This record gives sequence, structure tokens and C-alpha cells, in this order.
Amino acid sequence: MSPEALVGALTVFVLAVFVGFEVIGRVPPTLHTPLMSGSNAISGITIVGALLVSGAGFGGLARWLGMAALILATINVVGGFLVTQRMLRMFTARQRGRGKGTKS
Amino acid sequence: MSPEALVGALTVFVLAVFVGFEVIGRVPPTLHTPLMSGSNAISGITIVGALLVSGAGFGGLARWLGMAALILATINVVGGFLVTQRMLRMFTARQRGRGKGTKS
Amino acid sequence: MSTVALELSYLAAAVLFILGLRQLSSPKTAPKGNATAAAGMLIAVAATLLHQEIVGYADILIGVLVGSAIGALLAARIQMTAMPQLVALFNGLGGAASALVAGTEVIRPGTVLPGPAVVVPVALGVLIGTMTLTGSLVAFAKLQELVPGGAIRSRLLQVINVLMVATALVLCGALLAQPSSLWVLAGLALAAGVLGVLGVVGIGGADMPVVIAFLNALSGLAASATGFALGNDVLIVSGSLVGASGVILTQIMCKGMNRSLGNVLFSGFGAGSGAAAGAAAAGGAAAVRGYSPEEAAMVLTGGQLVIIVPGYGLAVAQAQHTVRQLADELEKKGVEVLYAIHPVAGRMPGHMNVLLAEADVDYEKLKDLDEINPMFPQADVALVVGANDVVNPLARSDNSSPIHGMPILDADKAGTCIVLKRSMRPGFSGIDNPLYAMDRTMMVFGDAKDTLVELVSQVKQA
Amino acid sequence: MSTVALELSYLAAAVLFILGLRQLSSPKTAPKGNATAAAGMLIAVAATLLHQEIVGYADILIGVLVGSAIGALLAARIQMTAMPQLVALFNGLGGAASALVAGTEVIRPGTVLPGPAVVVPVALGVLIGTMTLTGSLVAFAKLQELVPGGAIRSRLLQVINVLMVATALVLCGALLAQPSSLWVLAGLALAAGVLGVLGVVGIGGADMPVVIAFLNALSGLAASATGFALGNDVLIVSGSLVGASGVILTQIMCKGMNRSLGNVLFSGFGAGSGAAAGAAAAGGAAAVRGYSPEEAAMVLTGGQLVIIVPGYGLAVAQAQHTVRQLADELEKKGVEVLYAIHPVAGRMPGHMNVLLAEADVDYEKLKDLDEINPMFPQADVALVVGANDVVNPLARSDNSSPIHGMPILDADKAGTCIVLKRSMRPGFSGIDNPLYAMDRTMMVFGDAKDTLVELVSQVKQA
Ligand SMILES: NC(=O)c1ccc[n+]([C@@H]2O[C@H](COP(=O)([O-])OP(=O)(O)OC[C@H]3O[C@@H](n4cnc5c(N)ncnc54)[C@H](OP(=O)(O)O)[C@@H]3O)[C@@H](O)[C@H]2O)c1
Ligand SMILES: NC(=O)c1ccc[n+]([C@@H]2O[C@H](COP(=O)([O-])OP(=O)(O)OC[C@H]3O[C@@H](n4cnc5c(N)ncnc54)[C@H](OP(=O)(O)O)[C@@H]3O)[C@@H](O)[C@H]2O)c1
Repeated sequence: MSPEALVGALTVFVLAVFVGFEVIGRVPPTLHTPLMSGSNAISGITIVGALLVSGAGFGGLARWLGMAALILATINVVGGFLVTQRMLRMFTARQRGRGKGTKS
Repeated sequence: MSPEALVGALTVFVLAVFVGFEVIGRVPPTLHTPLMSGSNAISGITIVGALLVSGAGFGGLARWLGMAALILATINVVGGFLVTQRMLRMFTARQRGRGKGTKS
Repeated sequence: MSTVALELSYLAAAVLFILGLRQLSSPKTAPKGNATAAAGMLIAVAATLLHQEIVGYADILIGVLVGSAIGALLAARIQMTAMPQLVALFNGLGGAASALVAGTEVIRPGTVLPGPAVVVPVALGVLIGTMTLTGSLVAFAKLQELVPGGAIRSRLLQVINVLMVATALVLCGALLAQPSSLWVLAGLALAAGVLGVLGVVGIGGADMPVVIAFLNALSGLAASATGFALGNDVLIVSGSLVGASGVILTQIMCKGMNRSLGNVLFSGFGAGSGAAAGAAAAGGAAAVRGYSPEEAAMVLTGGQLVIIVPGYGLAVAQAQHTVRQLADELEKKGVEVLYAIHPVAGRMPGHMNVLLAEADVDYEKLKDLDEINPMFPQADVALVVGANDVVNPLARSDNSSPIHGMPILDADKAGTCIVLKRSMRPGFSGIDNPLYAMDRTMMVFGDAKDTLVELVSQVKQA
Repeated sequence: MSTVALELSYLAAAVLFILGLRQLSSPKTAPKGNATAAAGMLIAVAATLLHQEIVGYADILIGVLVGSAIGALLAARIQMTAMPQLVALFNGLGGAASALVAGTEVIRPGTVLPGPAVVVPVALGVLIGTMTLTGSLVAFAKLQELVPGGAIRSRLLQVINVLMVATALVLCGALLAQPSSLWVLAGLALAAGVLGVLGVVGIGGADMPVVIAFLNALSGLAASATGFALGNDVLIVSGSLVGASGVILTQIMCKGMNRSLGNVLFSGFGAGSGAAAGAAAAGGAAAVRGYSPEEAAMVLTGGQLVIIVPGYGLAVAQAQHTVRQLADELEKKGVEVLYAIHPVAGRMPGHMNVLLAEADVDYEKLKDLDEINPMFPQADVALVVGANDVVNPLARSDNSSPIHGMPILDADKAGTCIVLKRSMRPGFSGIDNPLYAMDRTMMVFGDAKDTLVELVSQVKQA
């Protein structure tokens, strides 16, 4: 990466941090546990890096490292989103149950 | 600009739009007029483009266009920030006046 | 200064802009916010001046000096009531600067044949920037009453409009083929200029504030487009911040008027208001009786809670200081005074707030719609100073009224409603206001400032 | 798929992540938000798979299948009470993946000698990622009670810590000189791993939630660093979103406990709690009298407003469903039931909310501190279920108490305070709770679930 590209990447980083603080600051305490697991799943985005390594046809160490990265990242992504969904369903189950009776 | 750089620029644009909506959405109606003139002054940032053109030592049309751009952008920036400051001072004058008496 | 250092400075500037706008979220921190943003601008300018590509400072010096002098003069001299015009003017200048910078990018000496990734943003920058310029100038002229404020519409204009859009599209295509053609660029600017003029000419003068907010958004987008053309992140970021701000303000105003942006831009709401006004004035005047300031002063001093409802007439009469005096006198007599601020009272967002702040009214006494409406039934007096549409009960009750559904201030629910205006002429929307004919309403005719001066002296004596 | 198309897909993914997180701002839209974010991930993965640089799919297939199977199994099987551990585990895995990807970037075949703009982020990615992994594993082990939860501290550990920091710094320097050296990289990972272990070993088990939120932030930063190394914007954006989320959660928790992050990470608050607990149990038990569930049930049914204060003991006893049953029975009898949720009740942020949501409690009945505290004086009963520190009045009154200044729920201000716990042992902070000795307090000793079952049947009969 050239130094200029680095500054570009830094710009993206800084803006994303601002977006993050603004957006996350509005999540109510009720949802802090799902927020934690959900944002955790998002941090599994390294999966795209792992895919590029695993699919590049490297041999030797790079191959095994890529494979390990891929497995770990996939666990993080799949597990993270599923468990978050499971938790969030609980929050809305009650709402849906009510909906049947009163059309709320 | 290469197509890749264009996508990078687009990323920056999209993130900044998110930041803008989050941040501006919190400005109370009381401050909407200063917000308008203040953000207007910020849009005078084209002044940096005008400076680069004016300082490049071009002759002919480019020089005059650059000069015109520079004058207009400077009016926008200087006038915008000053008038915003003038308005905002009004909002706080009252507060400061009170401060003397009660140390609020 | 190396390119990396320059770009880091730009990043710092962008961060300062964001922080500055964040501080605008409260009147206490707002002045610091403006200073923060200005500091960001200073950093960006200083870093650019130190950049290696800058070879001559003569032109720069002239440009900056001339621009600063004009800007400072305008900022210092402008009357608070003329703020809408000034913002419109600045908007236009910003748009013009963006268009010029974007255009120069393809025609300057030494430019290599630019690809579509440059030409498209250049075309957008020129197009949006020039539209912003001419549109803003028309808005300025209308607000400054240099030209009549009514909406001008005709078949011919519509035909020209369509022709110009077509021309602009064709020229954009031509620019892609011949990126450095000065003539194509000039043609594009011309078409955009005509579009800007026609677009705003067709909008009634009273709708100008929405137009200004919208032009504000456009000037941001023009800066962003220029940023894309130059590959400059700070332009992109600042432009989109301003664009977002303009869009949000436009939305808020449209909601406050219960209209859509399309309706404002294309329907010429203000076009017929002159005629309607005449009719209403003729029909309505007979029904109501005028009261004298003395009578009004007696009611005012007898109350415990007075809610002042300022409107556009306050700005016209420049009566903000006198209102403040009246409030002070009433407070001395033990009457509580609050101000009810409607989101679209006046002619630009936050208009009333700025006026009253100028008169040093504590901003904690300025209550917005949701906060104050439940208090009207307890209020002894609602003192309506040059407001009309924002207190029109038809908006609540009459389904067929053009302002139906617009949220209004419930001044009619106060014990007594004292209205200061010059005549029975309607306000911006051109429709009658049944509030004036209510039993519990006292109309005090005359210029708001004159009446208020009278009221102040009466209250003092009471 | 071309690079431009790939990057546009990544931008779309980033936008979906942001929109998803925005939708997490309300329980109603939250499930959609999670689905939105997952859709973003799907787009990013699909676009990557279609990219031209991918030549073989065999490894990918294996990796994705194995990973998905394990992930799905864990997500489906985990008990709600074990959520903290699971989040810690996932955190660690994400950090490890980031470290691996970052490391591979400099040692993979065909890499050109990378400059500092690549090496520095790679070093950061490996360092932060590995620390996140080992730290999270230790946190997992403590929470799962595989190792004792206490804070382990000694001079020796501190010396090793300092040595490791020095080693890591030296190795970072070495990596700059020899970017593709496998051994330097492995050494760096090892040092970071030891640092992660030592950092978390020194923190008391009950402080783990803060640690997990902090590790969450770190895993985001590791992803960001990897993004810098690969020049990949979606990694940078997602990583910083997660980083911001982790930082905000850490702040909230520290504020709820009235401690600074530094204090949590370095002071070993939980270290002495075992001893203190013993002392307190011995000293306190004599002073208070236990009541039977029958007596408590009578008080409960006699009230009009009962506020339930759940704490960590609810999670330990897994009594969330039984609490819900009790509330239902009380409501049938015309008693209003609300829940008071302290921000740090339980062992992770939002712990109580998740448990009660699992038991189908309407989230509108869950009130936070500011909302419920003014209601305690009107409440007939505060039913404290396995909570201790969050209702300790010493936080209000005793300046010398370690929890002084921590905001607490005013359960002591209710008409009667019924406390369900097993003994007089203190909670996480290890300090005595004078609430238990108050006149108006009824202690009902025993496992919360058993007591609640008893209460339900008593209330039914009443
Ligand atoms: N704020 C915004 O951003 C914005 C933007 C676009 C449109 N608008 C529109 O503007 C309107 C604002 O409502 P509003 O109630 O503030 O104003 P209004 O409905 O326009 O009414 C203003 C009233 O002030 C009176 N007036 C004018 N000069 C006066 C003077 N010197 N002394 C005393 N009275 C005077 C006029 O009556 P006389 O002539 O009889 O004196 C007029 O009826 C709304 O319809 C809104 O939709 C606002
Ligand atoms: N939420 C977070 O994110 C977080 C993070 C870090 C630290 N913390 C700390 O954790 C504490 C949380 O406060 P808290 O009031 O919820 O919990 P607590 O102060 O830890 O007290 C929990 C109480 O539950 C009782 N208990 C345990 N198992 C039980 C069972 N099966 N049945 C009945 N009672 C049982 C225990 O008493 P017996 O042993 O006598 O039964 C204990 O006193 C705070 O000090 C907070 O700072 C929280």
C-alpha cells in the first residue's frame, strides 16, 4: 500500500469510527448483549481475507494458515449471527404473541 | 482517477453521508439558521481547489477562472463563518450576562 | 509540504468539521463548534498554501484579500432579518466556486486526457454548481424584493425547461467524448444556469426558505462532485456533510408545512396567493372588531401566564426588541412569559429563534410545538405577533384546506387570544384564519412594532 | 468478478452493516437489523468467492463447512446463561482469524518486499489479534469455571509482563527490517499470546464482562489493522464499527460500576473478594432473621405495586421462567409488577434483559435505573431476586466503601423489601449489605428457583 493509499484508508477508518459511535450510542441497554454478539459477528468480516488466502492455491504453511483462519472466521460469523438471532427472537416472541390477540 | 480510486472515494462519500445525517439530526430547531449558514461556510471548502488552481501559475483562461473561483469561495468561507459567529453570539450573550450574577 | 502531509491535514480538517457540527447540537457549545469548523478550514487552507504544487502567491493573495474583505463586510453589515437572502447568496457563490474548480480541472493546461471517472464528476460539479448559483441569485432577488416574489409559470417556460434538460444531457455526453472542450463546458454551464433560474422563478417567494435549504444541499453536492473530480477526500467529506444538512433541513421544513418537496418545487403554491389575499381581506374585515392597545394591555397584565406566538410579521416589523421589552415589563408585574416557536414560523428554519436571540431572550423560554401546545389551555393570554398560518385552526378541522394536517400552535385554546397585525390580509398560504373571528380573540390592528411600543408603555403604567 | 465490482460489493456490505446496527436501536427492528448485517456478510463472502484471484475452491469448501457446522452447533446449543462465555469465545476466534490473515499477508508466496505501510498494520493485526485470542480463552475458562475465577497476581507475573512488552516492541522493529521472516512473526505472536493470558489472568472473574467488552473492541481493531494491511476498506469499516461498539460498552459498564477501565484491568478488584466474603458471612448472619416463603407470599399478594429486582443470582439459579410465573400469578390477583434493571446487574451488559426476554417478559415492563428509582417509594414490595451489590445502600451513604458512588436501585425505599438468596455471603464486590439488616427487609434464604416455585404455589392458593 502506498503512503497516499494509507491516508485514504485512514480517512475511511476515522469516518467509520464516527459512524460507529453515533450509531452504537443509540442502542438501548436492553439490547446490549445482542449488540455484543452481533457486532462480534460483524468483526468476523476477516473471513473475506481468509477466503482470498485459502482460494489462492498457496502450498505449504500459507495454505494451512489460511485454512485455519477460514475455519475460525466462519465459526465467528455463523455462530455470531445465529446466536444473536436466537436472542433477538426472544425479545420479539412476546410481541408477536400479543399481536395475535390484540393486533398491536 | 482510476476506477479503484473512484470506489474508494465513493466509500468516503457514503460514510460521510452517514456521519452527516447522524450529526445534523441532533441539531435542535433553535439552531437551524446558524446550522444553515455554518454548513454553508463548510461547503466553501472548494477554496482548496481554487487555491491549487490559482497557485499553479496557469496563464490565460484557467488563471482567470481560478481567480474567480478563489474570490467566490473566500467570500463564502469568510462571510459564512463570520455571520454564523455573529448569530451564535446572540444565543449565548444572554447566558453570559446571567453568568456574571449567578455563576451558572 | 508532501502530498501525504497535505492529505493528513485535510483529514484533520474533515474531523474538525464533523466535531464542529456535533457541537452545534446545543446553544451552549455552538459558538465553539463554529470556531472548530473554522479552524478546520484554516488548517486546510494553510496546508494547501504550503503544498509544493503552488508556485505563485500573487494571484492567491489578491483573491483571498478581495474575497475576505467582501465576505467580512457582508457578514458585519447584514441585518438579522435579511439572513435568508445572505445565506442564499453565499450558497450561490459556493456553488459557483465548485463549478469553476471542477471545470478548470479538464481545461487547465497540462491536463492529460481525462477518463470518465473524472469527466462524470466534472460534469456533475459544473451542472449542480451553476444551477446552485443562478437558482440562489433568483432566490436572493426575490427575498430582497428586487423582483416580484410571485411564482411565474407559463407553458413557454415549461418548454424551455424541458429543452434545457435535454441540452444538458446531450452536452454531458459530448463532454465524455471531448473532455477538454471549452465550448461544451460553457454550453453545459449555460444550460445549467438557465435551469437554475427557471426552477426558482417558478416558485412563490414565500417558499424560498425551502428552496434555500434545498440549494444548500445542492451546494454541498457540488463540492462533493468536485472532490470526486480532483480525487480530494476533504471536499467529498465536507460536501456530503453539507448535503446531508441541507436534505435534513428541507425535510423538516416540508414536514412543518405539511407538503412534499415535489409539491414545493413544482406546484407554484404561492402563485395564486395575491388574488386569494385580496378576496379574503374584502370578505373577512367586516366580521371582526379591532381593540385598542389599552384594552389589550389590561388583559395582559391581568394574566398569570402569557404565551407569545411570534410569526413572520415580527421579522417584517423588526419588533423583536420591543417584544422582549414587553415580556420584561410583564415579568416585573409577576406574569410568566413563554414563547411558542413553530418550526416554520417566519421565512426560514429557526428564523424566530435567531430574531429572539438577537433581542437577548433566554433560549430556555423558547418552547417548541410539542412542548407548548399542552400549555395553551392553562395560559391566560396567547399574544400572536405577526403570525398567521401557524395558528390557523383550519389546519386541524378543515379537511379541504390546503394547510390541512400542518401541525399548528393551539393559540385558540388560550383564555384570550390577542393578535397584532396590520390588516385582515392572510399570511403566506393565502387563506383566511377563523381565529380572528373568535369571540375570545382581540385584534389589535397596526404595525406590530408600533402596537408593541404602545403596549409596553401601557403595561408600565398599569 | 472485476476488482471494481468486488469493491462495490464490499461497500454495499459495509452499508448493510451500518444499517443493521442502526436497526439494533429498538427491540422491534433489532431482528431485522441482525438479518441486514448477515446479508451484508453474505454479499461480501459471495463477491469474494466470485473474484478472479480465487483459483481453488476445495480448501474453501472444507473451511466453510467445518466452520459453519461448529458455529451453528455452538449457537444452537448454548444456554442463555452461558452467553458471556460464548461471546468471549467467538471474540477470540475472530481475533485469531485476523492475526492469521494479517500474518499470511507478509509470508505468503509471491509477496513483494512489503513497505512499512504494510508491515506496521500487519504487526498490529498479529499483536492485537493474538492478544484477543489468548485473553478471550482465559476469560472463557474463568467464566466456564474451568480455572478458578480469582485474580492471580504476583511480582513474577509483572516482571514477565514487562519482558513480553519489551520483546513485542523489539520484534515489531525486527519485522520492519525483515518483513517476511516467519520466525519474527511467530515470536511476535507468542509474545502477544503471553501478554493476553497474563493480562486477563490478573483480573478477577467477576470483572470478566468488562474484559469481554474490551476484547470485543480489540477484535474489531484487529480486523481494522488487517484491513489496513490488505488495503481492504470493508475490513477497516467493519473493524472500526466493532471497535466503537466495544469501547462504548466498556465505558457503560465501567460507569455502572463506578470504576475506571484502568482500575478494572490493573487493580485486581476481585482478588480479595473470597476472603472478604468469608468474613462478611460470619459477621452478618447473626443480625438478620429469615422468613418463610408463606410469610413472603402474604406480603406480596397484599401489595398493589411489586417491583422485581433481578441480579446475578437469577442467572445462577436459572429462575427466569419461575419469576415470570410469579409475576403472572400476582397480576392475576390485580397486583402490578415491574422489573428494575440495573445496568451492571448480572455478569454482562444487558444480561438480565436477555434472561427475562427468554422467559417472554414484555420488555416494556423492564425499567432502567432512572425510570424506576422514583417509583420505589410508592411500591409496596421490592422483590430482590439474587441481586446484591446493585441494591447496596452503602453506595449512597458510605464514602469509604469501594462501591461508593455507584448508582444503585433504591429497593430499600419500598414498603417491604423481600430478598431471595442462599446465605449472607456478599456479592461480587465482597462487601456487606446493610439492606439485609433493615427492619422492613424480609430475607428468604434458599436457592432462588426453589423459593420462587414455593412462592408461586403459595400465591396461587391465596
Ligand atoms: N419558516 C420557514 O422556513 C418557512 C418556509 C417556507 C414557507 N413558510 C411559510 O410561512 C408561513 C409562516 O407562518 P407565519 O404565521 O409565521 O407567517 P404568515 O402566515 O406568513 O403570516 C404573517 C402575518 O404577519 C402579518 N404582518 C406582516 N407584517 C407585519 C407588521 N409589520 N406588523 C404586524 N403584522 C405584520 C401579516 O398580516 P398583515 O399583512 O395583516 O399585517 C401576516 O398575516 C407558513 O405558512 C409557512 O409554511 C415558512
Ligand atoms: N453486568 C455486568 O456487565 C457486570 C460486569 C462486571 C461486574 N459486574 C458486577 O457484578 C455485580 C452485579 O450485581 P448483582 O446485584 O447482580 O449481583 P451480586 O452483587 O454479584 O450478587 C449476586 C447475589 O446473588 C446471590 N445468589 C447467587 N446464586 C444464587 C441462587 N442460586 N439463588 C439465590 N441467590 C443466589 C448471591 O448470594 P448468595 O451466595 O448468598 O446466594 C449473591 O449475593 C456488581 O457488583 C457489578 O459491578 C457486573
